[in-house]
Amino acid sequence: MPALSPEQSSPSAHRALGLTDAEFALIIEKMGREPNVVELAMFSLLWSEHCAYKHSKKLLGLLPTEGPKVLMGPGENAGAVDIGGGLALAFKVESHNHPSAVEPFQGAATGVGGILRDIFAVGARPIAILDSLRFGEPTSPRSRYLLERAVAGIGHYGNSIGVATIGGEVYFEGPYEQNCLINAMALGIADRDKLIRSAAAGVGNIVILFGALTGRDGIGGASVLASAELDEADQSKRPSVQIGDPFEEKKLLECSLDLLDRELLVALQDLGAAGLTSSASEMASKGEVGIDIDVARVPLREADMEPFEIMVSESQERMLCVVEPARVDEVLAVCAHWEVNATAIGEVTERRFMRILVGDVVVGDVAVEALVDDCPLYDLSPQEPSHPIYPAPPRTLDSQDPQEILVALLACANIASRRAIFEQYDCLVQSRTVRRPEQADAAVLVLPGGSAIAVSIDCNGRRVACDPYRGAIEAVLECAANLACVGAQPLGLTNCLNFGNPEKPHIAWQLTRSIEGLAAACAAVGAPVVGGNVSLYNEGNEGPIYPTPVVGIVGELPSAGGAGRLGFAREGDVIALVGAFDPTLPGSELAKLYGQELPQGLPNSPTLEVAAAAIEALREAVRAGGLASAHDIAEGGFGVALAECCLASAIGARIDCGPAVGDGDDLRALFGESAAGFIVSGPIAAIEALPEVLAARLCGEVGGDRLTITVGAAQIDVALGDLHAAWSQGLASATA
Amino acid sequence: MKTGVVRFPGTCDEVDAQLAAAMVGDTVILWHGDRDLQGVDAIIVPGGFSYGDHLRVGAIARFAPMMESVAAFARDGGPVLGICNGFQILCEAGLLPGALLPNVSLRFICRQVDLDVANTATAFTRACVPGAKLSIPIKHTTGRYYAPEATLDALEADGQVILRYAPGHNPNGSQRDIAGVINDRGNVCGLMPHPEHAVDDLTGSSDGLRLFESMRDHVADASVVA
Amino acid sequence: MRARILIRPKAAILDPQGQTVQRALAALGFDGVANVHVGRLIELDVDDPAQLEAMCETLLANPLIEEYEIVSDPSGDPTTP
Amino acid sequence: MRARILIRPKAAILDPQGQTVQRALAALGFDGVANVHVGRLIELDVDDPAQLEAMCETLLANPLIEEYEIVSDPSGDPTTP
Ligand SMILES: Nc1ncnc2c1ncn2[C@@H]1O[C@H](COP(=O)(O)OP(=O)(O)O)[C@@H](O)[C@H]1O
Ligand SMILES: [Mg+2]
Repeated sequence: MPALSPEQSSPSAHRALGLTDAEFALIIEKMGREPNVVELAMFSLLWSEHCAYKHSKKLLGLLPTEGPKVLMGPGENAGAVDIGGGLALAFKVESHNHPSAVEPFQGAATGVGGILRDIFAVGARPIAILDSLRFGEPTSPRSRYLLERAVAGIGHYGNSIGVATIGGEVYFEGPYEQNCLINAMALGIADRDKLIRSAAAGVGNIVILFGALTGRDGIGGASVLASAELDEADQSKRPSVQIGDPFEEKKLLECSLDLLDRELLVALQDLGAAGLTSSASEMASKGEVGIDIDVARVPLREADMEPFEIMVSESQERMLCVVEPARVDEVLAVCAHWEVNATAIGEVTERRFMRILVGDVVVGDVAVEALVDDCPLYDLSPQEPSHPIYPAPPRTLDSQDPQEILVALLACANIASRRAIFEQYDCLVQSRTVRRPEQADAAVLVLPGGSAIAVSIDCNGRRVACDPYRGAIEAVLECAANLACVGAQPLGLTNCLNFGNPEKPHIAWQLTRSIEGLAAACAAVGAPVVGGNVSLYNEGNEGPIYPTPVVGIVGELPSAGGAGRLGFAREGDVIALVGAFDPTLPGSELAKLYGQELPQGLPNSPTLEVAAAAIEALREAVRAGGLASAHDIAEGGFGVALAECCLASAIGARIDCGPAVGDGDDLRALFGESAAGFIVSGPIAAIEALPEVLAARLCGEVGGDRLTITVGAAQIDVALGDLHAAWSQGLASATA
Repeated sequence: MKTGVVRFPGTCDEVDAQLAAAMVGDTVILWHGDRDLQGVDAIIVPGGFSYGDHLRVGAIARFAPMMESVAAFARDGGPVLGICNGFQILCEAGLLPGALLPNVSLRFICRQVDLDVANTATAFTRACVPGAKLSIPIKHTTGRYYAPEATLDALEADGQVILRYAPGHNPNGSQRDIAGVINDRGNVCGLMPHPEHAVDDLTGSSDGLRLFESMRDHVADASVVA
Repeated sequence: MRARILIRPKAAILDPQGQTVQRALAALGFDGVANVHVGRLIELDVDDPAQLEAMCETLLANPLIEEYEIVSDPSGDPTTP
Repeated sequence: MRARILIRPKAAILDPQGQTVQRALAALGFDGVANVHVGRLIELDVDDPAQLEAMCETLLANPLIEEYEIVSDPSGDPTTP
């Protein structure tokens, strides 16, 4: 076989590719020679933050990953938990922040496409999508543009492929102005014993690439490696924007599941960021084998692609599988049935090297271990900042009048109805959706047999900015509380850590403290981490984003029919404030409207243990079936939560909390925020039956078409119509 | 009754349609590339994004081999129900009058809407009581029903408009609030709302079941006559 | 041969896309813009341009709602870059 | 003045619509068709055609993934009906 092509890159190419001089030196040491262009391109991808987690891997080890229901933990394409009945639920959240900031429609769409491939790569049929979005204030035209296009992109992909988008969250805060966050979560179900892993095995087995043709998508950064002659060619030949094609992915999805169903595959892996390079090397690494890939056999969209371009292309809607030689024809026939391109492009080898060939010319030859395992991991140098690193938000409210405050909060972008967004998503397809957006705090899906799962995704980045440890705990508690409100018990958790540049000490501190908080909270609510994603370097010219550890929890409930609702249901039901509610104003939504500086630290109250106990008790109360509604108190506090309970079902309420509570600060009582507070309603007997740990305080009655609230000296008396107008227009006007 | 549910590349709602039809009889999937109708008594052309909605909704699916069999089945008087993308396909195929245009908002909308049943004497609505209102979801980007005015007059005069969006519920700007129509012979129906997503109160509503029951009753009567 | 097909919504039918673009242009300060319509552009290489009309009639356009125009030698266009 | 703007996906960018249409034409028996691309056609009356380029850059086209062509006097086209 001819010798390795000697083509070398320019001396500083590695820096343009994001590798440090020390890393480049280490590559040379591991290889015993300088890498050529193809090899350098491969290293630059696999040794990137995205693939190697060089700044976060050590910290991620803190997260609890074990649990009785965990079937597949972090490390596979998606995690999976046991949901009974022989079924597994696979799920994962992933970011697509930077592509979305460049081209929000395609960035968000391909984000959804990517997370869906992670789900069917483990053999699960995707059943649901959630989105977690962060933009600058909607007063900014750029934020409105990003919001509109990102939502359209998510809808385009999810709707077209026939997977229901059943929930999500969106926040608007100044620090996301330059660097929006687009995180997407997907869930899928599979027969428990049919989950498939991605380890390539069986020397001599064939590697088949199937799905879309390979083009120059997403190789913007790597184009520094292009040979001069092509570089001078038309720049339009160097696109870096990936275009999503949900139609192709729909065929790919059905084809992949069909192949698995027929037990034709040894291993399956999606091609995500870093394309063929990372999927092939990771399959090889997990299987402790090597892989030969002949790039000349890769079907191309553009004829003149160089080998390195083929290896790093991020063209969407492609999968890689390993197949025994005797089954190759069958595999190709199944692909043909689904009108999916499929080509054998390589072979599993014993020698643990990734060998890249053009026909029979070797153009790259790297030890799998060097690529996948040898990237240096860095220790962070966390340091708590001595002064606030975020500017105070602009003041947008002056009034101290409780009623004016309530209306302003309902209309503010972080609280107003999300209908204008979620109506752009098909939340129904596949006929499982028992609780859709705005019907309950968590989305609920019925399973074959009548049991159900619930899911919620959450993170208030501003509170994490105030206190990374406590804020991360609150994100987990909020998610668990949402699940409790429908009666669901956590099974597992996924997370997406969206942070700024971890090489800066205060970002390192945010990241470290947040992960410590997540770890503590996951243990407390019984939600092991089965997967996740890290997105670092989210910074704009004006500084870093708020630290945003987005948390998605899935849970189970015994009966879909018994799933809780958030809206008051019947005239005459009594209303109670329950849980471990201990509200304070600093860091709240109201404090934001007042333009207050972010506090340095949030109170540790209720404690994690107390909050977790309250959440668990509430879940059991909802499961007991006596309550008519349950809603957790989040942004905007007690007052806003009451209004939401009324608006969800267009019934009023009369609330009288009696004389001033606590320190007599009525605004704190009405609009202060804390974890683990709930509003429930139901017949008096059901309220009286609540356990002591929920510390139920009867505070009113359902009925009428007004919301009247008396808390100490504070009086609110407002027609539901006025509340509805404020709440329903708040975001609709920003998205019109 | 045995209902065939047609599946194209990009179809999404075929499983839902099958589940719904299974509540009133047997079902089978009809693959777009085949021609064999497998002895079905009724056909559903379900929703989704056949061929990715590329070029024009429904434009490519209508040429599938299976659609030739569907057209022949319809010519013989067999009941055919097109839901959403299925409606678009049947219009493109000339089995129903009119066309579906982009929603006035230009956006995809997923929403529970109220429908007025405008004609309860059809193969698709006979299980509804006269004056019935149905709560059924819509979800589409291209659902604005259009036909020339003269065609609309004729459709209305003939009782071919069978479903309308209730006042205030027209989500897409359809002319005359039209949500569903039948052909002049009454055996082919197209509608934008999704009755297959409304067959169980657990998931929101069971009003859509009336359409499937109507088809079952129609097929039962037809077989008695035959 | 390269061919170009222009497909536009029929004049009498509401074209919300055209209206939206028109409003957006006005909002951006572009004055004196009217009668905006948005249609589809299809470009293809074709061995036998005589087939183009049949392609339009059968697949590419829907005569109920659209009209089409075939430009069989687009390179002859008077264009500004 | 009437103006016409042709907007097409950039040469190397994935054009799923074009691919689907190409396959559909072949399936319908139209042979010798290649390189099909689907784009958008915008037609408008404009007082000041010098504005057209700015309109394309700011609103009508997405320069990241699309290229545009301004035909400021479309009536000059050699067209077949
Ligand atoms: N970006 C989004 N995508 C889809 N659904 C959303 C999105 N944002 C919010 N929702 C849905 O809207 C409802 C209310 O959202 P939110 O106010 O964030 O709820 P919560 O306070 O329980 O977190 C929920 O059902 C949620 O799933
Ligand atoms: Mg929440």
